[in-house]
Amino acid sequence: MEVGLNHYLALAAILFSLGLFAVVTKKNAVTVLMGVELILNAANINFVAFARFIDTDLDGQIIAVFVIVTAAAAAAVALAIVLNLYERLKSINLDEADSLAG
Amino acid sequence: MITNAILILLLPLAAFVVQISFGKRLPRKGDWLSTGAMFIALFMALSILVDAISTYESNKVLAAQTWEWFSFGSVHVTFGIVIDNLTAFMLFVVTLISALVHLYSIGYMHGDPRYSRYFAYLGLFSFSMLGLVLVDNFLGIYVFWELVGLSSYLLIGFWFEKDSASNAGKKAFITNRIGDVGMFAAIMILFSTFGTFDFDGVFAGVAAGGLSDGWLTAAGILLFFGAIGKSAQFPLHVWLPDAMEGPTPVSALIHAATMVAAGVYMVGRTFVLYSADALFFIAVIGTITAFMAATIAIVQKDIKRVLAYSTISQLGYMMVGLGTGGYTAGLMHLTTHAMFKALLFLGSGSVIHAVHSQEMDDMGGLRKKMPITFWTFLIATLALSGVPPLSGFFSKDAILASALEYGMRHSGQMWIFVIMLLSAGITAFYMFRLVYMTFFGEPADKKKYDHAHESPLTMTLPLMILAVFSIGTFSWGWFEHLISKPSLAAYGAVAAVAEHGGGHDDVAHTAHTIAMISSIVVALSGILLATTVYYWKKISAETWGSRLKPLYNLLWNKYYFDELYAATIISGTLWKSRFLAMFDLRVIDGVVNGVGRLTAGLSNVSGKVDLRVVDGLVNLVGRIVAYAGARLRTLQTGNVQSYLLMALFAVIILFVIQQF
Amino acid sequence: MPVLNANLTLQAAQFANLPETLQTILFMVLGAAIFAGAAAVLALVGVYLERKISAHMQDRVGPMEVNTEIPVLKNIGHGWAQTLADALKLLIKEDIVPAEADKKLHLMAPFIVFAATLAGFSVLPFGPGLVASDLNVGLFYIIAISSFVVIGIILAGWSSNNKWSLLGAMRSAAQIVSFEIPASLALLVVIMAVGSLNLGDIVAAQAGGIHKWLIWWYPPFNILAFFVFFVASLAELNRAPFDMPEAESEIVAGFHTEYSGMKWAMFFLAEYANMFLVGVIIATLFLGGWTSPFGDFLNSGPFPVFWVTLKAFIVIFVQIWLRWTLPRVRVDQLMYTSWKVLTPFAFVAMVGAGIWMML
Amino acid sequence: MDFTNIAFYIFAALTVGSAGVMVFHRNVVYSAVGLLFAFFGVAGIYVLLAADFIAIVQILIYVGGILILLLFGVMLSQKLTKVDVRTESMQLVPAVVVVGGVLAVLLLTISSTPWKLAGSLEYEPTTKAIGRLMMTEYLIPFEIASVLLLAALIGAAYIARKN
Repeated sequence: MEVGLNHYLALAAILFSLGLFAVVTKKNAVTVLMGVELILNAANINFVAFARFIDTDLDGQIIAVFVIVTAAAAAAVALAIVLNLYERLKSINLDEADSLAG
Repeated sequence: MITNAILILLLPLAAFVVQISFGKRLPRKGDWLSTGAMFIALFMALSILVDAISTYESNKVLAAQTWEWFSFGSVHVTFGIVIDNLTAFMLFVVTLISALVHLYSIGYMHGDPRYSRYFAYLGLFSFSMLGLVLVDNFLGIYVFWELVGLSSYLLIGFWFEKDSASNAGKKAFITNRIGDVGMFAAIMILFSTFGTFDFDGVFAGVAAGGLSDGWLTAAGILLFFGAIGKSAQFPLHVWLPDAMEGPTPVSALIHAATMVAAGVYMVGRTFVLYSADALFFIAVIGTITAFMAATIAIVQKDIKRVLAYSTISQLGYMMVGLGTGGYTAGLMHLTTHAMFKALLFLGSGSVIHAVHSQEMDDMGGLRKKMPITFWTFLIATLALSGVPPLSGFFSKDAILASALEYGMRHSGQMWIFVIMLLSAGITAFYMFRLVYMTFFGEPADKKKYDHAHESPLTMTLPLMILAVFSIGTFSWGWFEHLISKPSLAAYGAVAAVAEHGGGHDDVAHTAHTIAMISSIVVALSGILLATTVYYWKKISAETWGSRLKPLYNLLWNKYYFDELYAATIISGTLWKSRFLAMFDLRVIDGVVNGVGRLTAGLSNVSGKVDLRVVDGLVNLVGRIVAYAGARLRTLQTGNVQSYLLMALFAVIILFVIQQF
Repeated sequence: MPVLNANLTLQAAQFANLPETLQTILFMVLGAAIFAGAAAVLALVGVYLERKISAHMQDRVGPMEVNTEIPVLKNIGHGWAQTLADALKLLIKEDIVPAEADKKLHLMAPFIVFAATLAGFSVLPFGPGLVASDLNVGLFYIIAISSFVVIGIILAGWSSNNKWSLLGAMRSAAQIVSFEIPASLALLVVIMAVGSLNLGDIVAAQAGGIHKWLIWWYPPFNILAFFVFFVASLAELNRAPFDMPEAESEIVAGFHTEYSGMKWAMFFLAEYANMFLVGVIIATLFLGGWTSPFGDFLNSGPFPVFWVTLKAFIVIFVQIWLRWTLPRVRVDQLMYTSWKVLTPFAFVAMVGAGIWMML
Repeated sequence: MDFTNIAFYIFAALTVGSAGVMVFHRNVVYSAVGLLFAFFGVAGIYVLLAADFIAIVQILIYVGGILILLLFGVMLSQKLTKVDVRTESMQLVPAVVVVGGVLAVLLLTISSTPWKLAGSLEYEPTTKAIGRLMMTEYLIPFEIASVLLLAALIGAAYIARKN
């Protein structure tokens, strides 16, 4: 079967779900971050695939570049937060960071 | 030529960047680098000027180029350079004075702890000023306008250890901002109407009648607000005398020759924009400024302050020239004034350098000690007083002629000419007062006098060069041919749009003759009076000062402008705060206390009811809520991930609902 | 598959009969094999050079004496068998894996490092058309792929379960990441000058002799970029004077403390292969690549390969020379060099060259 | 089945497989390694989508930047040489249900949407075109992105430093 847009979108959807699963279930903050990166990658695949198959100009790719840039910034800040969390709680398990629990 | 212009623009910028980053590590702290860059720029500007003069065509656009800067939506903002005759002259004036000031500063600033930073700031200023002259649109002129203001702020407060210097810097910056707000509003009016920042685009739009008369006048006056701030016109002139806290070469470059003239240049550049009403407004402001500043200058004792007020007064002249339709006259006075006022400042700097004081009471008799400074200073003074055949005579005479012509054409407006003529006499008087007090007579302070000596060559050479330019390189005819009044017709105006100002007819001719004769007479009588008072000492200045005590105090306190602003704006704010505090304390607190007492009484009563009846109900409700909360709080886990899970669940439910 | 198209020039006849897919795959496998072999050989040559040059510079005895008892070869002398002995030693040494180590990652790390180095080779041009993969983003690709090395090093350090290893790995990673910035900025100068990321285009722009080399363009900015890149590449290779990650006196042997035998040899080979890679990159970007320094003279046949190899080895020689001449710097001095010296200078070179280009 | 299709399946399998390792492995460092190969696979997918520049950027930023940061994060927040860096999972059952639901929703939407396919499928170098677009049409986003990066840099340094 010829590989087309749907294949790429399905791949992205699977990747997205895997990332989401990691974000929802993992206790370790770094692993959660990894899940976020997977989600962003899935979104990027969609952007680039749409740029290729639907709208043949480069807008999708440029947005992908911006997503990557933003992801880098987000990762840096998030890791700083993780380190700070570790400073305070001596742990980076998210279920222990529950001082807002009702 | 475009390449030349870009290089002229970039050379000072490069010098600034290099100086600010590694100035301290360069040999001689890098003064040669900045100075060299400015001299190269000067020669390039000279070649452009020679081109302009040899072409000899009226208002010819020698070169222009536009680049797209950025765009958002359908708005494309361009950035361009335009070189016409006016630009060529301005480029020459700015680079010449900047280069000479650089050279002069090598001697003047010798040994200053922030020597290289000083040159860096000078480079930044030169870059900004040249950019201001070169750009072809309102946004660009605004950007460079602010940059010029910034570098002026940095240089005024250069010796920021002195409170007076840093305060003067802040004062200059804030006062300028007030004017800039008006200018910004004007630019926004034009931009929102025409959708472009380009001069040509805006002028073409105005010519096509895109703005109603009222809006056009408003835009013109608002735009002029910018010039009021930057060119120190009434009522925002208060910053310029204080700006003399900066190093003297800076005063020469920025606060005499170039930056303060930027307002005049801007009005000249956008001249076709102004309606007749706006021009009248400009003329009135200029007249007030010229007269007021000239009178203040009579009584000042600080040599630089006299020159500062003289500058304000001369800027007023330029504005009157422009406002009364004497476009060429105003811009020519800009050029000639730049030369001799820079010379005066540099000369005063030389004197200050020699006696280490700015008070004229400390000087006197310096003629023999500092011959070069004296003779060049004298030439500049004669030029400023309007003595023929020096350059100042031609330009000032042209402004007076323009004012007179305006008076002859518009009934009831003759007062402008009369006041301007009077101010011309006062100008001659206070300038010669300055010369006599500084260079003639007996030395007031013998120790300082003995210590004084002629300045080094790096300082006197600029004086001599500027003296040559003050003597009379500019004569009226060819300047008028090169830079003649632009008209809206060039931008395709319909014939119905009225042309303002006159032409070469009998009225103009008569006006010119009368103005010339009267200006010479007035100037000479001013000089005569000064000579009588301060050289022959036939009339005692002190006696007349005490006889006219109220007037003297008024002038000495500069018409109480600073006090007025302090009394209105600053103490107004304080008074308002105090009033609010009082209101708070008396009224609000009183009300609150009263309410409190009332409540206490009522509470006593209701407390009894409460305890019995209400509590029972409340406890019941409370128990219900507590039960529900205990059930629901389990949802609030404090864990982001479980919230996310719930949100996702909601997404699925929404999808399902949407499907069926 | 034009993007991944392997245009190796050797085209055997029976190859053409195979299905296209199979051909492409065969090309790729063959190319990889050739490069793995070539890299290993070049690395051995590099090791040999290092040994001999250090021995000459510091009067080291061992590398000048290694010999054999086999009659014919006995009296060649000058320690010719040193590399052979080194290789043999590595092959027969016991492969020790620490008991507390993470076995899988411990095994995987050297492969990642070596594979990343090898992958970099695939875009290097060794002559007109003589390039495994003519990527139009070649230069950028090299920068990107070299970041795999960092991952490999971190994994090696961490999986060894040894604090010296981990410290060495962290140092190395921080060092490589920091120096990537000035190196990439310096490369930007070249990219701006040529207007292409393709290494073939970059070489083509310098054709016509020594005076056309990119190092002479926009003086002095390109020379500045050259020096910045050279110094930064030294640091990225973890070579002296920037060899903190394996500073014996401080942290034993850094990230490969717990490695021995073949796995250690992989790191070793990767380091020397990396040196060669950097040599070729510098030769390509600044020194005319495979073009002859004499214009058209000696610029055809096998000479392009000769020239680029020669230039690369000259660069390698300088690297070795520096290693045996300079003392090691401190960690804070290293970071100072990167952020406060090289990065500003790289910016100066970039902006200067840009302004020069606009004029 | 030509080479492109095979390559797609190879890269897709690599991506999904390594992402699976990332998600389901209990050791954080193995998760990171899984993520490394997932990033690599996604880069391959980009190449197949004719986005060579994005592919390289993907490797450069994700592998060379973000992944290294993540590894640093793992190592700085554990005892230095403790191999046993496990991560535990929670709310597994609801997560399986909900994420499965999301996946089903996505796949349903993808398959039921009539995409308007258009355009040629040429392979063209994109670097120059992207650079041009960045400096013209996308200039303001570009500048904003640089400001964002600067802010993130300063912010991260400020948050992470020890008080």
